[in-house]
Amino acid sequence: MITFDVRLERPGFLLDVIGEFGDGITAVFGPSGAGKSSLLNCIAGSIKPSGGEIQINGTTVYSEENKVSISPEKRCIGTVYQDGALFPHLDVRRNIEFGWRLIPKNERRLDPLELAEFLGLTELLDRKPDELSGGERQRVAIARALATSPDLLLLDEPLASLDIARRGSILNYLKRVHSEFSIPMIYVSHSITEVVSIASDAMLLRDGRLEGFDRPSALLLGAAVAGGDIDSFENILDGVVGESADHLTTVRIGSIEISTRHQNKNSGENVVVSLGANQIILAAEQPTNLSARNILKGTVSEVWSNQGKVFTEVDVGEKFIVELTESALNELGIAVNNDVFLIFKSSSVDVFDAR
Amino acid sequence: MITFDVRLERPGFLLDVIGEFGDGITAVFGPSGAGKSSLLNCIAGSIKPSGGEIQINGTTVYSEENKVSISPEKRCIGTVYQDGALFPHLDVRRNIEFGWRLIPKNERRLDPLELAEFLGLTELLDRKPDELSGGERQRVAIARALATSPDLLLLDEPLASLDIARRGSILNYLKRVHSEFSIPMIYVSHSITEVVSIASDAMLLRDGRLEGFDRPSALLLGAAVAGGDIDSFENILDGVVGESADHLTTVRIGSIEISTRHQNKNSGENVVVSLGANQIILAAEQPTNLSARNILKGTVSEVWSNQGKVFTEVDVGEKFIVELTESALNELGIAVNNDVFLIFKSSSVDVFDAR
Amino acid sequence: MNSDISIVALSLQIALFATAVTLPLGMLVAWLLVRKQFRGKFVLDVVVSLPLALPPVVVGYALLWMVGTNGWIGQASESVFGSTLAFTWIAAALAAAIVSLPLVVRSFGAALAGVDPRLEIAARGLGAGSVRTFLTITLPLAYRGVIAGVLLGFVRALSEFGATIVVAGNIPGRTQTVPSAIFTRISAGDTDAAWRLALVSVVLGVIALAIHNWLLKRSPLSGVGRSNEGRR
Amino acid sequence: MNSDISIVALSLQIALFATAVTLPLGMLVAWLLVRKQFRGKFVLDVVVSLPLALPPVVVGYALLWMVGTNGWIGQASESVFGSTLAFTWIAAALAAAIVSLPLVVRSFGAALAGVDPRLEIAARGLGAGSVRTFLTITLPLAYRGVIAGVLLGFVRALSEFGATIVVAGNIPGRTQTVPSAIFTRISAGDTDAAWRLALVSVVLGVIALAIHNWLLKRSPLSGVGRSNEGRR
Amino acid sequence: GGNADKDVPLIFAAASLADVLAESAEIYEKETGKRVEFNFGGSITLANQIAKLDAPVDGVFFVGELPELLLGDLVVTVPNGRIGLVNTLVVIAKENAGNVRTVEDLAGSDSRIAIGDPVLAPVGRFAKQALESASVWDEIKNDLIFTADVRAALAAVETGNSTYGIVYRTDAMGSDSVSIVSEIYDGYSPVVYAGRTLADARNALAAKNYFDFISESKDVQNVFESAGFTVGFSGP
Ligand SMILES: Nc1ncnc2c1ncn2[C@@H]1O[C@H](COP(=O)(O)OP(=O)(O)OP(=O)(O)O)[C@@H](O)[C@H]1O
Ligand SMILES: Nc1ncnc2c1ncn2[C@@H]1O[C@H](COP(=O)(O)OP(=O)(O)OP(=O)(O)O)[C@@H](O)[C@H]1O
Ligand SMILES: [Mg+2]
Ligand SMILES: [Mg+2]
Repeated sequence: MITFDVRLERPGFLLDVIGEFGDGITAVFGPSGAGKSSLLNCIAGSIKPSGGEIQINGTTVYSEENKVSISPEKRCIGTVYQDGALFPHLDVRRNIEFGWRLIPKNERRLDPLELAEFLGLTELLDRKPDELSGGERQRVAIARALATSPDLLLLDEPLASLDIARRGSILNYLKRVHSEFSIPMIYVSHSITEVVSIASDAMLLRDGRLEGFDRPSALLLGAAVAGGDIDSFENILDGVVGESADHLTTVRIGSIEISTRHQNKNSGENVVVSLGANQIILAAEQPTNLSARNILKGTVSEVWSNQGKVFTEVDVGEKFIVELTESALNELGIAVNNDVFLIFKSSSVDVFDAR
Repeated sequence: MITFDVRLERPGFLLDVIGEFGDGITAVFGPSGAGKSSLLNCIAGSIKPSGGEIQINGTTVYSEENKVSISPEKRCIGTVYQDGALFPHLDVRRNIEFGWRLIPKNERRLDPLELAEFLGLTELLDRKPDELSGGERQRVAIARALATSPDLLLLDEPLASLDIARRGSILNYLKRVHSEFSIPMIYVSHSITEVVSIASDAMLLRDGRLEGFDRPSALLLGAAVAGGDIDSFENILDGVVGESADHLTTVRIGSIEISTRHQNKNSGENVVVSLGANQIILAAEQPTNLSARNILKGTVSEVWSNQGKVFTEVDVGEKFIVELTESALNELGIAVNNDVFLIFKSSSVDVFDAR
Repeated sequence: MNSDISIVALSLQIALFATAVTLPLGMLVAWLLVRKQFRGKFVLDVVVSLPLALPPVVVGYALLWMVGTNGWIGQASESVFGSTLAFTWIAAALAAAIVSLPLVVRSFGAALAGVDPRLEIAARGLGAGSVRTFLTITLPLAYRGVIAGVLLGFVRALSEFGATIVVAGNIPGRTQTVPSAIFTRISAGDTDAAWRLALVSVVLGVIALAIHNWLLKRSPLSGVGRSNEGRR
Repeated sequence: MNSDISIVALSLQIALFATAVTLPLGMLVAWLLVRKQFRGKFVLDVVVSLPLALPPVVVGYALLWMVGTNGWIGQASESVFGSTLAFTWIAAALAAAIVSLPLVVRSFGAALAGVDPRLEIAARGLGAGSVRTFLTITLPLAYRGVIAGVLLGFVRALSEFGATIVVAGNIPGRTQTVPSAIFTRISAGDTDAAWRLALVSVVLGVIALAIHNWLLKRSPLSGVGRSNEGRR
Repeated sequence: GGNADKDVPLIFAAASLADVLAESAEIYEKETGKRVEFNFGGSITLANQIAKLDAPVDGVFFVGELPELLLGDLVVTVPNGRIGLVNTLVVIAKENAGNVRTVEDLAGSDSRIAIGDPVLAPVGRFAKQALESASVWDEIKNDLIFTADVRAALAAVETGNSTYGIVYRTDAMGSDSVSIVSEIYDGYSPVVYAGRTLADARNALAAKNYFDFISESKDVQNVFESAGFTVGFSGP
């Protein structure tokens, strides 16, 4: 657990945030220049704040009042810097092994070569960073930070220039690392899919101030409602994999069951599902003959609107948030306590490993 | 128009591509390390290919055979490098003005200060690149390249670390610049939304070879069908803005009309709409009492499947591609020439300025 | 005292002249050595470095021979000025320039080599020709090493003695520089005057160093990643 | 000829010894000057730069005074070795070290200043202490300037004459270095022998330069952004 | 003193005598088994080192009055006389000497004349005396080139940078590319390289032994004479 109360003064910019990060994966997002990297750098010790206090797992690593400022190498934090900061004079292998060599043998939990293998760097081990593509450099930075088996991992837009396929596999890998070694992670990203798929908590920074701290879905909703830059709200729910057949996999969420695309998962596995609020259609009557694989009956429990977007919360056993237009709301006569049907396609549902 | 036949040999990597870029905006995508940046660098003249020939608007800028190699500064190409390559000793203003100062006054089409203003850099004009956030640096690089009013713009993942709101506005700006000054652009990106929203053509690179060159939607479909890393297919259609009312805007596409979220656009404006194939629901009968604002009747013109994903092409006046599951296909008895209804939400439709 | 001032003035004139020669020449040579591949590169490297490897006296004798009637400089100057350059302040400046050139070239070379070529490429791409790129990108980025080189060269020129006294002699009012004046005072047993002049040398050196440090602060890169907010 | 060899051997011994002193000392001073803020920084800068501003002869006299029976070095060495260091090869090495220190410090300083502090920060974050970071990151990245500094210092030490002859004398077999031997041959009218020894100096310089260039090629950053595939 | 070997005297000697003194030392060692060491430098520099900075030295072998003046009381004459190597001044020029035949002719030459710096080099002092007694000093003052030592004056003429020069006879004889246009026999103090011991020096006795030896050895005198010196003696 990291508690922080950080003040950082810069000409034209003031970072002033108090909060804490739990032991899960916390996403930090916010517009460019909000202070995300600055906050991470303060925690890592690469920047000294102008004031405040930072504690990591109970240890005060920085305190203005007590004049404490533990040097970065003693903080056991792995950082993937936004600009990579690879060592230009060392080849990929030595870059990855740099921190790994410095930890006692018995604390080495991740093997550099396996990391390289996983991140598709095996053939690049003898290259210097200058001879790598942008995405390759990013992957080396990830490997280098992971190899130190840190107590805390700070990731500053680690996947910004990677293709979707790689992004997915690295995200899954990070989740696996997180659960296997319980390394808390703080993850800066602009990608909602990334945030939703990896993070258990999320923090929204704007202009150096903390604007929200919640579950990613709730925070995203808040931001969406506040007319922020978040395009759409995601329903995030915990589930358990059921049967797979016929290119479909069912996932049980509490008392209900939904269809998703085929997943390479075993029955009984815990998963998290994500479903965009704008991907759900509401019907007043039971629809028939639809291609959509999911039709769930429920009761409207809440309705609110903001800037032309209307949201309803529908309880089908679990609560789902649905975005619809005002005209649809009126036409269907949707109101609290009405019965409605939720309709969504199995391909609208994203399924992630549970953290 | 750029025609290229580029060979670039590197230990463990061979770029060998023949093709051409039109005068529109061409997206280049492909996995990390595919050779995207290398290709751009060859065109810009920052890397000398091992062989081949490159012509820009009829001028041979490189030819192995004829020993031609025009120096980069004579190529009139604006490049946004993947790593920014900002001049660390110049402040933001001088960075942006660097190339602008070098062009004759009467050829200056974009004002540096206006660019800075638009890109949200006005308050940072006196800063050195080292004192900027990652996203701010990226924006300076974009402004610097645009300010030279180039004959061709190369953009290497220019928006990788920007938030969604900024991304959208910069994309729109780029499109406006493109249409106003007819500057051809080549745009490297991993983001399908970006590619679809900005590009008129797309090129897929993999392992240094050209794997596809087509309209973005078609190429993405191809990649999706080939089981590639493209998650979902987008329907991209040209339209004209109709009326706006009640938080909804109608867009006329050929003979049909669809509802979209409210757009800040005037009636009659040309737009491009994008609609995910997995966001459309098919119904065998006319559905009633749905929240979805778009229900279109059409005829199935084609059905094909791949790896458990089934696609149908439905002609509702315009042709839409719909992704559905095999079970739905069977259940609804969908076959070529059947009548079906397309159902999608207004919030599922993205509307972009036409290029 | 009065003559001290004129000695200092002459010394400065000579050192400035020498710097005016070594600055562009050293830059050219350093650039060739660092950025270009050509035949005879090592020979060029050796030639500009030689004066460092040789005792200045030897450089003086070699130079004396070159400016003499049989040397090519001598023949050239004889046909232009009608006399050899030896025992003039120009000879002293030449000696100072030659002796300080290796220092200048090494400093410049290391500085130029440290400039990221990608930035030069970016400048070319933005429309700057190679000369403009050099002047607006390479040079400012190599700034620190360049002014260090100029400092080294200038101060070395100011303190040059061994080669100067051979090729320019020790003619008060004409070629007597601060170092040769100091040596003369020491030899004459006028230790006080010698130390006074040595102090003048020190002051000149300190001034040069202060200017150097001031220029360094105005460096286009000063403070970058360093001064800001206690980064460590 | 035979004695030439022993002269060269002594010169090398002195220059190597001087380099062994200036390398760590110069690194420390350069690091302090570039990376630290402290009172008396400018004074330190001046003190290490002084020998460059002064004619070597003056440095020699100052040093002779310091190692003499009245100077603090002299008194220290008198109580340790029972004699002063004046007119010993150690005095020659000391003179060579002092005279070459400014060159070494300037080169090292410019090199250290060129290292991106973000990389040092990254290394610290990966668990490397400040010493390890300096040795594994800063130093290799400053490599080019460091070996340029060592070259300058070593070659300058080899060719040192003015200060050496004052403080260590010119005693054949004991303190006679190549430069002072050259001076002696010239004075004795044996010009051929003088040129022969000058040639030896040149050869030593060329060898040092060749080693320098070879080390440069092995530089951890060599070729980066430069040699690869004709980037321009 | 800094002398490592006990009983081996260290003698500060004019660098121009390096060769002859080295040979004399070889003969000394061969015949007596004793060694002697030299520190070679400019006479005035050496004298300054001794007088001002307390250099560890047992004997000197200098030329000119200035070093002697600098040393003052420190020098003690070797008891059985002092050895002197006598030299003379000559006017030199490159091959085609024009019409200078005597020192006085220099007055009308209107050409550069290289002489040692009267302050830095004994040869300059002698030359100045000679020019003054020939009453040409004032006239040619502006044509004079002051060099650090006699070899530099010689080199200035050899390389054509100076038309005339005044140097020691021994130096002129050693050079192929200059000719002597005039020998100067008088008008300046005798040019005598004189060996002496130093008062209170640790190895003064050993130094004295060496001086005694070379003033008696025929072989050593041959060495001196073949180098162009006249060997002379004077009483205590
Ligand atoms: N070294 C610096 N000196 C001065 N100001 C700085 C420095 N680094 C960053 N800033 C400023 O501090 C603010 C926060 O920067 P920070 O890098 O933390 O933003 P960020 O949230 O990471 O943005 P991005 O998403 O663009 O990377 C910005 O306004 C930026 O301009
Ligand atoms: N300077 C270089 N020297 C040697 N190989 C290089 C160099 N730069 C890139 N490469 C290699 O060339 C290949 C193509 O690199 P390129 O930068 O063009 O990829 P990219 O498609 O832009 O990837 P990314 O999306 O990761 O930026 C990669 O395998 C990379 O490792
Ligand atoms: Mg950032
Ligand atoms: Mg790339």
